[in-house]
Amino acid sequence: MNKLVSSFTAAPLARGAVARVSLAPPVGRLVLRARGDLAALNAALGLTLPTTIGQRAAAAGLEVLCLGPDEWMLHLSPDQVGAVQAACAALMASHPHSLVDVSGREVTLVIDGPRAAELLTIGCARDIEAIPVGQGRRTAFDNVTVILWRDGSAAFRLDVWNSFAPHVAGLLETGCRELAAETA
Amino acid sequence: MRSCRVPGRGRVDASRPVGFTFDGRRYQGAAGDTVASALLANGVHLMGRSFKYHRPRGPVSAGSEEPNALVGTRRGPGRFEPNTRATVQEIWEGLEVTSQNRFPSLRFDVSAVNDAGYMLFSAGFYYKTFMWPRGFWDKVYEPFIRRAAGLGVSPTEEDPDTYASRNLHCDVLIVGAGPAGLAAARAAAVEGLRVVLVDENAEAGGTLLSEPQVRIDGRPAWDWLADELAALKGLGVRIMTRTTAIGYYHQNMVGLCEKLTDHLAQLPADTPRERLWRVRARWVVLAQGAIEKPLVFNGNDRPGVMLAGAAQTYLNRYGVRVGDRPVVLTSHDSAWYAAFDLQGAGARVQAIVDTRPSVREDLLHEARALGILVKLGHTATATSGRLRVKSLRVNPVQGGQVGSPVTIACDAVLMSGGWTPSLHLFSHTQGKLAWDEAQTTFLPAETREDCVIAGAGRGLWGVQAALEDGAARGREVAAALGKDSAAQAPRVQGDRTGTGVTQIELPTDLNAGRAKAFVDYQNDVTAKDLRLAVREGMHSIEHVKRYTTNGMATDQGKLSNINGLNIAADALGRPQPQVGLTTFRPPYTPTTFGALANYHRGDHFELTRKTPIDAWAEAQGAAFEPVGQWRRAWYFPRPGEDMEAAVRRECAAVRSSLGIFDASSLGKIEVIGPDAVTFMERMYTNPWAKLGVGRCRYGLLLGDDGFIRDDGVIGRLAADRFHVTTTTGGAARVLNMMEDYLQTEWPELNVWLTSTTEQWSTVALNGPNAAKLLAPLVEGVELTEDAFPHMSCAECTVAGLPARLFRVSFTGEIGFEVNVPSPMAMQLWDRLWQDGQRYGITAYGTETMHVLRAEKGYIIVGQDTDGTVTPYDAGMGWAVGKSKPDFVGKRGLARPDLVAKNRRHLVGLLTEDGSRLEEGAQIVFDPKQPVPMTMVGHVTSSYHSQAVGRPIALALVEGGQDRMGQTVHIPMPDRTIAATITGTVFVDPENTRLKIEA
Amino acid sequence: MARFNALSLLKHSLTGHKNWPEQWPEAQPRAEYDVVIVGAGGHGLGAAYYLAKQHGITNVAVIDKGWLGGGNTGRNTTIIRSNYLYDESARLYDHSVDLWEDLSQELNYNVMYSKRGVLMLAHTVHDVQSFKRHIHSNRLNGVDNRWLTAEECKEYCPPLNISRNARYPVVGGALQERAGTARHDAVAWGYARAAAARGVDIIQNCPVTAIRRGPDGRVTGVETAKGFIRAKKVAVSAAGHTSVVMETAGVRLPLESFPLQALVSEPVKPIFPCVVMSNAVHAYISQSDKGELVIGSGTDQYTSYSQRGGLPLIEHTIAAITEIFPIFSRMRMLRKWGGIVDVTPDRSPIIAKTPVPGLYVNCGWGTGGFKATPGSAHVFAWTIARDEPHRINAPFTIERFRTGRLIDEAAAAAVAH
Amino acid sequence: MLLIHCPYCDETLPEVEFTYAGQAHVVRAADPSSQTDAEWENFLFIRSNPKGPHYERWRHLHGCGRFFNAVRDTVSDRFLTTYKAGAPRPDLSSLQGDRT
Repeated sequence: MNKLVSSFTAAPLARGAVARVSLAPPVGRLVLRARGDLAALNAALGLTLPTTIGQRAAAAGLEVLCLGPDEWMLHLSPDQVGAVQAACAALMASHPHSLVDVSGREVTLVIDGPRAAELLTIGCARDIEAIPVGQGRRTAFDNVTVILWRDGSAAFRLDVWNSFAPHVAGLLETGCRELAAETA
Repeated sequence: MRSCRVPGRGRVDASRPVGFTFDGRRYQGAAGDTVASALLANGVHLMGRSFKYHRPRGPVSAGSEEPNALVGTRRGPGRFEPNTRATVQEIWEGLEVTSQNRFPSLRFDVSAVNDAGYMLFSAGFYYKTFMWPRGFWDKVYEPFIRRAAGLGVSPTEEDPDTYASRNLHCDVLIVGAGPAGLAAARAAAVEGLRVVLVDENAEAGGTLLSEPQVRIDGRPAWDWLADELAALKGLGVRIMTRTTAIGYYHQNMVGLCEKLTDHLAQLPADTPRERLWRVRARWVVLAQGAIEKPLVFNGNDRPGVMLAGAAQTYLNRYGVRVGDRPVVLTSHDSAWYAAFDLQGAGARVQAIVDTRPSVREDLLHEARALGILVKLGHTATATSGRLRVKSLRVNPVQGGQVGSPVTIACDAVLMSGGWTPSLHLFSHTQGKLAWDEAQTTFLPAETREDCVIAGAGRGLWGVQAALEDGAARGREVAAALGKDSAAQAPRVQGDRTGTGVTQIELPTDLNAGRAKAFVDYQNDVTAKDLRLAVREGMHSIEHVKRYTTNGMATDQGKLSNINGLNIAADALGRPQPQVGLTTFRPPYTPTTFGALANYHRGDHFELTRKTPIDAWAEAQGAAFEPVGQWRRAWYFPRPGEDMEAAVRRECAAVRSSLGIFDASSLGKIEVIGPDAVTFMERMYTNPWAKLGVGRCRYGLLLGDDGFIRDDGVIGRLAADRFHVTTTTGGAARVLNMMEDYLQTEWPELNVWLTSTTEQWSTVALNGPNAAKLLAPLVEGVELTEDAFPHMSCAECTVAGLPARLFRVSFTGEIGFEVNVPSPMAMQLWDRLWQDGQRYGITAYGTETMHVLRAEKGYIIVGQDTDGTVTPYDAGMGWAVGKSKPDFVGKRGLARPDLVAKNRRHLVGLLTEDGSRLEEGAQIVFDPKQPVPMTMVGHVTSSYHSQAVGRPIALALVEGGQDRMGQTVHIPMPDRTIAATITGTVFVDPENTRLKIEA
Repeated sequence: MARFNALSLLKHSLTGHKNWPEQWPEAQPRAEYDVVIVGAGGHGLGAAYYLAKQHGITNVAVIDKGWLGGGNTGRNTTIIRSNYLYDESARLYDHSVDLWEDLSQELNYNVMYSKRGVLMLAHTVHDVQSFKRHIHSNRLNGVDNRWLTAEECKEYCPPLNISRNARYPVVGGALQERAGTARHDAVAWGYARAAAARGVDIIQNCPVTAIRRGPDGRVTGVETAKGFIRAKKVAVSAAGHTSVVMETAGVRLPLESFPLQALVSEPVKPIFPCVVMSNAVHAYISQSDKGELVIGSGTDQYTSYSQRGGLPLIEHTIAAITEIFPIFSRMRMLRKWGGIVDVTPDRSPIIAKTPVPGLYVNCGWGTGGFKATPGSAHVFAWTIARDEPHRINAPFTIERFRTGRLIDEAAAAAVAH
Repeated sequence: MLLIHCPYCDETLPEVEFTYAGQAHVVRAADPSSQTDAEWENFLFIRSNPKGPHYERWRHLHGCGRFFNAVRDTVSDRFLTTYKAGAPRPDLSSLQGDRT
C-alpha cells in the first residue's frame, strides 16, 4: 500500500454512514527535543511550547503537540520547514536542542463522523473520551505507536509511520464497515 | 409427534414456528426457543451421551451451566461447532443440530458397553494399568484411549465468519441483568456515570423470566421488566444481552464475549459473529445469581431427571411441560413451587419427595390443596428407564435408618439440592471466600478489586431481597464514585423465598459402592469415585479434582464443584472450609478461539512492513523474505530462473557492472546534541572523537555482557550530529537500548535520539559503474576518489531530490547508499533504473547481498553471530577502542570465559572436494570419533561464489584464528566433508575494487 | 507398596475399590532428616525417590507450602523433547528422555509418556539456519531430530496450514519423533508414591520460612510452619519461589519469576496427532488423551507471583494458533490458568551446589522444566548424595554467570540482519 | 492487563502502552573496569525477585517514551507507586496501595 506513503493528495480510504477515514494531504513534520529555558525557541517558533504532555499550541501555519517532558511534534506547511530549521539552527550553540525533519516518516489519517471516537476503540486501549478536544496523545493503536490529535468531539487525526499505516488503515476500514452495518 | 407446549405459557412466540433438524430429523419450535426447549416441547429428552460411560443424557438445566445436552451445530459449509449447549443455543429456521459421542446412533451407542465396565473404570484406573506388556502402551493402549477421547468432533474447514473486538471504559459494569443487576443499574444510573449492564441470556430479566407470578410495584413482573428496561435505556444505561463476562482481570478489566449472529437465520453483511470486549470499569457489580445444586443419588442422570428450577424455566419462560407425570425430589423449598407450577399447567405431579422430616406449613397446605402426594423424610435410591426415566425408587428414612422402598412411576424427576452462589468471576479476582455454615455454602468475602456482589450471588434469596440488595450496592458504588443516588427498590408481592438443607449423597439401602450417583455428569464422576480418591490419599481438593476429573468438564464445575466439595469433606472428616474449593478458571463459559483472536486473522493477523520500493519489486516478480516485521526482496528471478540462477546472475552483474538494492529497512537514528560524540563513544566499541565531519565508520554495538548485539555504518554529518544505521531487525531494540542508557545511566548528557528509519529510504548502488551512474545526478559533491573517498558522507541533492549520500560498500565494489525522504524514494529509484539501463543495471535482493558480503568476509549479525560472540571472536578486534575508559560491553569483554583460549573464532572454510556446505552444519577435528562427537564449531554462512568460482563458507571454529590452513571435518548423514580453514576475505583482500578510477 | 496392575484393578473392582491403600501417607515432620528437599514438585519428589533408590538415603523429607504437584508440575503443557542446541543441554534433556521411556514401569504408575513426536516449525530463512544447526548438532550428539519439508510437515500434522501466502509461511520443520507428552499429575503422584514406599516423608501444606545455617556457615535445617526441622543437607527445588527461599540462606541468584499462561479447549475427538511448536508466532499445541487441545502461551512481561496473567497475551496466542491452524477458529477455550516460572539470563537451568555447604539448588527451568523432570531429579539426587555434580549437570553451575560460560539456548536463536 | 500511572504524563493508562524494563536501582558503576567479576555479575544478572513490593522500571514506550520507576506488589500485581527516574527510592512503609 505504497500509495499511502507516496501519494501527495488527500484521499478517502473508508466511508461509512457514521465514520470516515481519509488520508490527509502531506504536511511538514519536525521533532523538537529541548530542555531548560525554552524562551529562545519560543521566540524562534513564534509560539509558546506547551510544557504539559498532551497540550497543543498553534501559531501562523504552525501546530505543536507536547509528546514528552522534552519532546514536541511540530506540524507545519512543507514550505515552512526550511525556515523553521534555519531559525532554530541559529540557536544551537546558545540553546542546545534537536530538531529533526520527519516529514517523510509518517502519514496522517483523518477520522471523523458521529462514531469516530468509537471507531478508534477497536485499536486503542486507552479511554478516547478522556482526551479533551484540542489536545493530543501519543498512544498505541493495535500495538502500533501513533499520535492521536483530537480536533473535535468527533474529529481526530492519527499520525502513523509509513510502513505501519496500511495495517492501521486496514483495521479502521474494517471497523468502518462494522459500524455502518451496526447502524444500518 | 406429541407436543408438550402449554398454550398461554412462556415468552416464546408460538405464532412464529421455527423449523430445525436434530440428527437429520425435522422438528418445529417457536421463535424464542432454545434447542433444548424446542426438543423438550417435542417430547425429546435424550440429547447426548456422557464422556466416559456413554450413558444416555438429557438436559439437567436450562442455562449455560448445562453439562449433558451438548450438541453439534451447523450453518452450511465451514460453520460447524461441537459441544454447543442445547440449553443456550437459540433455534433459527434451518439450524442443523447433531448429537455427539455416540456410534452408530444416539439411541443405540456401542460404546455404552463402558457402562458395564463401570466398576473397573473407577477414578484414576488408567494410572494403575496399561503398563504391561511394556511395548503395548504406544501400540495398543494409548491409541485405544485416544480414540475414546473427546465429545464432539473438531471443525475441519476454515471458518468463513469474522470476529471483532473493542475497548470500553465505563464507571460501573454490572454483570447479570436479573433483579439485583437491574436494581443496581437503576441506582448507579445517575448523572455523569457511564453504566454498562450485561447478561449472557438472549433477554434481560434473569429469574424474573421464570417467575411471572411475581408482582413488582403492583404490576406483573414482565410488565415491570419491560418498563424498567426502557427506563434504564432512557437513563443512558448500555444494556448488552447475549454477552458473557468471561473473565475478571487485573484492576477491573473484565473480558466480555458478545454473540452477534449465532441466533440469526440470515447473516447480515459486515457483521462479525462475535465481539470480544475489553471493559475497564471503575467499579464492578457482580449480580450473577445462584446455581441450583443437583441431588446426588443412584441413577440421578437419566434423561428426564433435571433440576426443578430448570423445569420451572422451561414452563414459565418457554411454555414447555417437561413431563406429564413428574416427581419432585428435593431438600429445599424452592422445588415445591416447581411442583405447584407444573400441576397448574396440566401435569399430574406424582409426588413431592422431600428429604426433610418437616417443611413449611403453607407448602404442605398448597400441596394438599392441589392434591399432590407428599413424602417427607424420604430418600431416593434408584431410577429406572434407559432413554427416559420411568420410575423413581424412594425409601423413608428414620433415625438414619433407610426403610423399605416404594417405586413411583413417572416421566420426569425434578430435583433440587438447594442453591449455591455463582462465584466464578469473583474467584478470578483472587478474592477470598467465606464459608457460611447455615447455608453450607461459600460466600464471597473480600477482594482487592473495586468490586461488589449483589443478590443471590452473596446468598440472598428471593426477588425482593435481590432488588433491595441490588439497589443498595448500586447506591454504594455511586457513592464511591462521588455521586448521590436515592434509588429505592420497588415492592414485591408473590415472592417465593425458601430454605433447605444440604445433602451429600442421599442415604440408600442398596450397596453404596455400586451406586451410580453422579456428581460431575459430563465426566461421569460419581460420589464413589470421590471417596475412592480420598481413600487413596488425595487429601487436597485439587488432588481429588485432578484424580477424578470432577469439575473439569465443559460446565467448569458449575453443577459439580460444591457437591464434590461436600462429599470430599465428608470423606476426609474435615469441615468444608479446611478443604476449600478448587480455583475457578476463566473463561466463565467456553469462548471461541475466533473471538479471542478477533481481528487478528488473515490480513490483520500481524502487520507486514513494506518499503516504498516494495510494490516495484513485486511488479518485477521478486521473491520476498520476512526479516523481523519487514518483508524484503529476496531475489529477482527472471522467467525460468530458480533462486540459485537468479542469485548467480545478480552477483555477476554487481561485480561486473552495476547493481541496485533497496536498503530502506535498515534502522536509522539521528543522534544530535553537544554531547553526541561522548554518547557515541560510550555506546559503541569504536572511537568516534577523531571521526571527521563528512566521514563515516563501521560501528559495533555490544551488550554489557560483551557480546555483539548490532552493527551498522555511522556517518558524522556535523560536530554534534550523527546519522546512525542499525540492522533491519535490530532497529527498535537498539533505539530502546540507547534510550535506556541515556535516560537511566547518563541523564547528564545533552544529546537526543530520533528515529529516522522511515524518514529516509535507502537505495544502494554497487558495482564498477556505480559512480559513473551517480555522478551526473549528484549536486553538491564531486564523486571522485579524492573529493569523496570511500567511507565519506554528505548532504546533497541526487536527481534533484534532497539526499544524504554515503559512500560505503557491503559488497567490496564501489558503493553508494543514497538516502532520500521516503515519499521521494520511488522517484529516485525510477530515475536510477532508467539512467542505469546503459550499464545493464540489475536489481538484486537480500540473498545476493548476503553472498557478496560473505565474499568479503563482512558479518551478518544474527547469522554469523548468535549472541555468544565477541568482537575478537568475530575477528573485529580492530573495531574495539581499547584505549577508551569505558563503553557498553568493555567490562563484560574482560570476564574470564570471554578472554579464555580456544573460543570459537569466525574463519573462512573451503571444502576440499569443492562441494557447498550446509549452513548450520557442525564441525569436528576428529571425524573418526564415536557419537556423541566433540563439536568444535558450525558453518554460519555458505554460498556458491561466482567471483571465486567455487563455494565459500564462514564458520565459527574453536581457536580458528590460530588454525589457518588446518583441515576440519563436517560429518553429514551420508558422508564426511573435509574443509580447510582460511581467512574470511575471499575477494579482493587489498580492496582495490573500491577505488574510483579517475 | 501395593502393586498396580490390571489384576489388582480387577480384584479391587470386585470389592467396590474399598481396600485401596493410600498412595502416600500424610506425614508429619520428624525432628531431623539427612536431607530436606524444599518443593514437592516432580523435580523435588523425583530427587527424593532417586536419593532413596540409588543412594540409599531414605531419611528424607520433601516439604511443600501447598499440595504436592501443585506448582508447575501440574500447570505445564507436558511437552517432552531433547532436541536442544548445545551439547550440555542435549545431554541433560536426552538423559531425561531415556528415563521417560521406562518411567511408568520404574514407578509402577502409568505416567502415559506418549511418543507422538514434536514438530518445530520454521517460518524464515533464519529459522531454517537455526533449525539445521540444531539438527546437525543433535545428530552428532545422538539425539534424534530431522528436517521436514513443508509438505512433509503437513503430512505429519494434517491440520497445519502451509499456504505460501500466510504471514509466516511454513518453510519446513524439525521433527523429533521420540519426543512427546506425558500425564503431568501422574508424574508427581508416581514419584510421591514410590518415594513414600521407600520411607520418604512427604509433608504438604507446610511453608518453609527460612533456611538456617550454623556458625560454620553450613546449613542446619529449615524453619517451617510446623516448626524447625534439622537437616544435614537442604536441597531447594521450588521453581518460581526459589529466589525467596534461597535469600533466607543468604544466596542471591540470577533468577526472575514470570507469570506463564496455558489453556485448553473443549474436548474433541482426535484431530491433532503430535506436538507442534512455532517460535516465530510464539505458540505450541498438542491434544491431550482426553481430547482437549493443550496450548501454551507466553510469559507476561513483568515479574509476578500472582499466577494471574493478562487477556491480551491469550488473544495473541490464540491468534497465532488460528493462523497456523485455521480450522480451530470455531473451537472454544475451556480453561486458562497461570504458573510462575523462574528464568535465568541464559534460559538454562541451575542444578548445583551453592556457596553454602550442605545447600543445593535446582532451578531456572523457565518454561521447560517438565520435560527434564526425571533426568534433572536423577542428577540432582546424585549431586546431593555425593556433594559433587554428576557429569551431566556439571556445566549447570551458578558460577557460569560470573565467568560468562553461559549455555545460551536463547541467544542461539537470536535474530537480526 | 495492568493499569499504570506514568509519572511524566500524570495519567493512569493500560499496560499495552508500556514496556517492562526490569529491576530498578541497579546501578552501573561509574568505572566498570574497576569492578570485580562478582560485582559485574551482580550488575548484569543477580536480581532480588521478591515476593511482595518490587522496585522496578517501566518505559512509557507508546507515550512519552520515558523510563520511570515503580513499586509493585508482585503478589497482587498492584502498583504501590510510580516515580520519575532519578527520584529517590520511596520508603515502603509510607506507601499505600493506590486504587487506580
